[in-house]
Amino acid sequence: MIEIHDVHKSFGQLEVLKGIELTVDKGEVVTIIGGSGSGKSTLLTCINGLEPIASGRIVVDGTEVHAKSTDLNRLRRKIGIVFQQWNAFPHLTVLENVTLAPRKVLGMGKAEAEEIARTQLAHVGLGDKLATYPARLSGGQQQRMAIARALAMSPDYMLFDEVTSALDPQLVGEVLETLKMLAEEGMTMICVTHEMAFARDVSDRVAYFHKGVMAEIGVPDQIFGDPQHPETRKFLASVR
Amino acid sequence: MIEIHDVHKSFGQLEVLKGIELTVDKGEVVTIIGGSGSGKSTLLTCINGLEPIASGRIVVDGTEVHAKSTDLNRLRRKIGIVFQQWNAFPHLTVLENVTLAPRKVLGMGKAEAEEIARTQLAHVGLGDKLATYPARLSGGQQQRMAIARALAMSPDYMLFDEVTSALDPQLVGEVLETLKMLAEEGMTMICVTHEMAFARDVSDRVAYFHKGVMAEIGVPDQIFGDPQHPETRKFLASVR
Amino acid sequence: AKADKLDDIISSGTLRCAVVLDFPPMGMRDANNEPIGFDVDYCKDLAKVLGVEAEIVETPFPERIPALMSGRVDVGVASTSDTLERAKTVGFSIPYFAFEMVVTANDKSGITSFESMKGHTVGAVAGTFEGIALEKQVKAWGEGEYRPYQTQADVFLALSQGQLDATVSTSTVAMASVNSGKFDGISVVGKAPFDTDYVALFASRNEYGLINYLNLFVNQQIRSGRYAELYKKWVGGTLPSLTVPNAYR
Amino acid sequence: MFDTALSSADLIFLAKGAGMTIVVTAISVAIGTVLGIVFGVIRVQLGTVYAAPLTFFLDIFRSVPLLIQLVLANAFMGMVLRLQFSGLTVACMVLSLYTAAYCAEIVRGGIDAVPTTTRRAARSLGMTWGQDMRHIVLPLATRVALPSWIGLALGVMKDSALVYVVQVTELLKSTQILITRLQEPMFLLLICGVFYFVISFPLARFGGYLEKRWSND
Amino acid sequence: MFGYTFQWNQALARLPKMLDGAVVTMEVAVLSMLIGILCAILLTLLRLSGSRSLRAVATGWVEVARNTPALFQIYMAHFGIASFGIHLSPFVSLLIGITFNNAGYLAENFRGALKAIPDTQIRAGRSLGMSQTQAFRYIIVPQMLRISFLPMTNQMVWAVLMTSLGVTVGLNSDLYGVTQDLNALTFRTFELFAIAAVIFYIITKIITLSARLIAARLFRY
Ligand SMILES: Nc1ncnc2c1ncn2[C@@H]1O[C@H](COP(=O)(O)OP(=O)(O)OP(=O)(O)O)[C@@H](O)[C@H]1O
Ligand SMILES: Nc1ncnc2c1ncn2[C@@H]1O[C@H](COP(=O)(O)OP(=O)(O)OP(=O)(O)O)[C@@H](O)[C@H]1O
Ligand SMILES: [Mg+2]
Ligand SMILES: [Mg+2]
Repeated sequence: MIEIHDVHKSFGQLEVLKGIELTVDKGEVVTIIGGSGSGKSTLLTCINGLEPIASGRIVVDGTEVHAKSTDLNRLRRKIGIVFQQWNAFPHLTVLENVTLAPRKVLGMGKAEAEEIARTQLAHVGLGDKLATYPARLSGGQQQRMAIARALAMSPDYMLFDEVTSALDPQLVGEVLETLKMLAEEGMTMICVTHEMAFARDVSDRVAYFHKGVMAEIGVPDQIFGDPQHPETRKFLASVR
Repeated sequence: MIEIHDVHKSFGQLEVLKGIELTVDKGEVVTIIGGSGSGKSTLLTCINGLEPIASGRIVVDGTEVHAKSTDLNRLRRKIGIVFQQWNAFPHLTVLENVTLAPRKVLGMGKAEAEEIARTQLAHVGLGDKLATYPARLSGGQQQRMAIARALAMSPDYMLFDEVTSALDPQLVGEVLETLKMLAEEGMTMICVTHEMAFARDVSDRVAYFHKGVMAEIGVPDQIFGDPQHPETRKFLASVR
Repeated sequence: AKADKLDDIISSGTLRCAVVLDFPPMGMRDANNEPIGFDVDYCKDLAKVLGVEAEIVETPFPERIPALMSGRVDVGVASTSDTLERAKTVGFSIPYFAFEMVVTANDKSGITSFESMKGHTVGAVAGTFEGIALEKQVKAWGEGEYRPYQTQADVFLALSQGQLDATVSTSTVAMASVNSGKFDGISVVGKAPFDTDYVALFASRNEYGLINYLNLFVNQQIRSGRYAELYKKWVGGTLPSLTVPNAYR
Repeated sequence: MFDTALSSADLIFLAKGAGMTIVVTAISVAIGTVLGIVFGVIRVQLGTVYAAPLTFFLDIFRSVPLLIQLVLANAFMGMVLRLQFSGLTVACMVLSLYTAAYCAEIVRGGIDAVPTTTRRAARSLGMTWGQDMRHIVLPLATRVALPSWIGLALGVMKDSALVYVVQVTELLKSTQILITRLQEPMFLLLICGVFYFVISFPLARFGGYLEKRWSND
Repeated sequence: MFGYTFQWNQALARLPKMLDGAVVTMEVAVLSMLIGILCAILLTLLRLSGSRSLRAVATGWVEVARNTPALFQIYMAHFGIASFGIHLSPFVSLLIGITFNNAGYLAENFRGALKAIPDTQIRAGRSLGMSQTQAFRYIIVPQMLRISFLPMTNQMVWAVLMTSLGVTVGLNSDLYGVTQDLNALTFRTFELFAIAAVIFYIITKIITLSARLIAARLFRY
């Protein structure tokens, strides 16, 4: 379970998160939508402790992320994250990209790590690209590889930050399919996305962020069908 | 008048133009369509003498382009050309981009050149960008600047080589508008393009190139409505 | 009590001497590129009486004092003029050699005497007694040019190439260079009216024990006839006197 | 071709000088690179403001002629601190810091060339700072930095010609000694130049090759 | 703590002389840079030329400049050239040596900069009726200048530092030469060279700072 209590965060003068409250249960898929700069990405990087927070608490499975005593490296193994930019490690093959963390972080043997990597890569449809270098992959393939890389750590949670927004339109579909598949398999996920159709299809709940505040949260039918907050209405009108 | 007689041209072993015949009258707009690598760009660069030809003749207003005695720099003043890649000079402002050639090639004074440049830039809708550097312009704006730059030399002919194909879809329209405007003003133009709607709207004649040969030429209604050559039919089917 | 430098040398078993090795016949190299010359022998003599091994450390003229000050050498046996300015920084022994200064000219320059150097391009080794004196003279003449080079070899090279018209150097090095036959078209044309250049051994300024020993050593070299012997071996001709008339030291 | 008094003993003497050049260069580049990596990483980690003193310190080595650095270090060690270091030691100490100063810049550039997003990805897989450095930053930064590093190594080798001021007889000094004895400056200088060229040209070519290879992918 | 007594006033009294030396140092550096840039442009053109032998000469220059010590090049410029009966003053020899070095390094930079500018730029210029020379002069060179500006600043700093090698060819009016002469007179090695180091440091800082200001003014795109 991910519990976020009254989280505040600033970059210098700019307050980016202004008291966020959100609880994500095991097996739940929560989608975050909102305008550019509303703090969506920042929240995700706070959840896995890549960014410090100013006040409030984020608790993952009972562990407080920003407590001094927390071993962040250990915590992060539980939480996979995939970013908007495809962050392939360009000097490693697809297989090596995926096996690196299991081997170095979890101390797995080579054979075992490759076994897992093969399974995950096949899962996302890259079973035939094992020896390829990322430069030879399309953006969509790189993004799917990044998902497999995160999954190879057997995380309990997955965070997705606009994973399709840097892709050519024809490549978006294949990545969204992969996400849908994960959701159906029962993975606990927080997805930041601009793909409204996807959000409506997949989410248990949809949250709308506006200028660092979670303006509204609810089931997809309510958010898309009957938005309460005026800003949500404006936003949804603009993206349609 | 541009007269092209039996022009052949090779790059090494590869014969790129295989006996092209084409005459473009004053005030006429001829559009060239055709598959990638069919020699369209090559023909344009031969017309203004940027590339030598193997045999045949290209005559512009009675001057043979590839004759030894021809002063190419003088000839090129008559023939404006705009390329697929936006070739803005990045170190010069928009205004300086446009005044450079009139000042250095035609020996115009600064005031006079700027007067002309302002007019042409206003003409293509960049009247408010005079002091901007190209890096701050969108692709469409850079392309329009390139058109203004060519027009500032008061050319008698304009050659356009797929000027919209490196642009984001939403920027294509503004550049095509500019071309249409020029055509309506009676400029003699040869346009290589993949925009079939534009070709149909603007051209007096449309030529279809296939593997270095001009397979077919005719008025737009005939080419698009009743193509004679089987390759033309295939091509038009594929782009629709 | 604390051991002084003299003790250190004796107990370490080696005496490290700063010697300039492009200053024939005082210091130079033989066909095997081993150091030889008057100063080299002088250092070896000193080592012998101290009962230690001699180690020759090659130092270009401008680097002699830094080498001593940085502790890289114990004693300078390096044809060093004992000026009062320098004595503020290092300690000198009594003179162990004296140079006459002569003018060596390129034959094409038409220079026949010290006075006729006026207006010409002349040079010497940077930072030496004669170099400093010559630069002053050129300034006094108000015409011509003075060029200091880093080594004596460069000076004679420049002279024979015609880059310099003349140089002032010690008579010993001039004769040795002219007689070596390696430089075409240069000759010694006369004496330079500079004071006799008395050169001394040097050591750290506050090592009185060592300096005292050096003084006695120089004196002993003369008394024992070793000085004359070395002079004959490396230089030849009349033995210069190492004392100044009407003065003790 | 040349009428010369140069003997085989003299050639060996020159080769010894060349050996000294290589020794000084190898030691300085080795130590300087390690220091440079440490300094470079520290600078990146601390950020511009906190690393300012280090930046200033390293900048000195790039802003003062090496000749003066050598003379000063020599004087400082010996005269001021009264430490008896050999000329070779002083030469290597100065050249090491000199190398480190340039190397730190190269390392910093290499690390900066690794996108932060890539490093974030590594950290979010649970890798520690050290693992990120070792498995992601190092291989990627090396590609960017290696050609410049080879350039630096060559530069240090050439600059090592100046260590004669602390009584180290390297290649150029050996040549000058032979010139003193044999008086054949042009011929000897040419041989010396050939020696330098032979040492550095293959490395330079290798650097160019790497640059070409890596700029393609 | 130190076994050495600093005598700064002895050395500081000589500061005016050293500053005069700094002026000569700057003269050599600036001249060698200006001529070096011209030579580098020429070398770059030669390396692009059709003639094999011209290309070989230019490449030879660049390779020797980059693969041998600057000290060697300066020594050659004085004693080497003189073997052919050409006599140059120390100032000119140093100037030639540093210029030779500058030109070699800059030519290599220019070549890289040239590669970074797309060919289509020349094409665009030519199709506006510009001659090859005009296209080069008005379109390529200004863009090259920007790409090469930082390397040129670095080279300028190196040129200043290289002037310290002038003593080997008999120059004693530059900052290093003056310092060395003063050292021979007084033997205050540490103090004198420390002051020289500070002056060199200040000179290089002035160069890099003014280069930054110039770049900000010049390259606004
Ligand atoms: N490292 C940083 N330093 C300073 N400001 C930052 C930093 N990262 C983000 N910001 C600022 O914080 C605000 C929120 O950024 P964030 O990336 O979380 O927005 P977002 O909702 O993800 O937007 P987008 O949809 O564009 O990705 C923005 O104004 C951004 O400029
Ligand atoms: N400079 C060159 N050197 C060698 N081959 C060339 C060169 N320029 C073009 N070609 C070749 O000539 C053929 C025709 O090229 P051209 O650019 O004229 O085609 P095109 O019809 O303009 O195609 P596209 O629609 O892709 O622009 C192609 O096969 C191309 O690879
Ligand atoms: Mg974001
Ligand atoms: Mg084309």
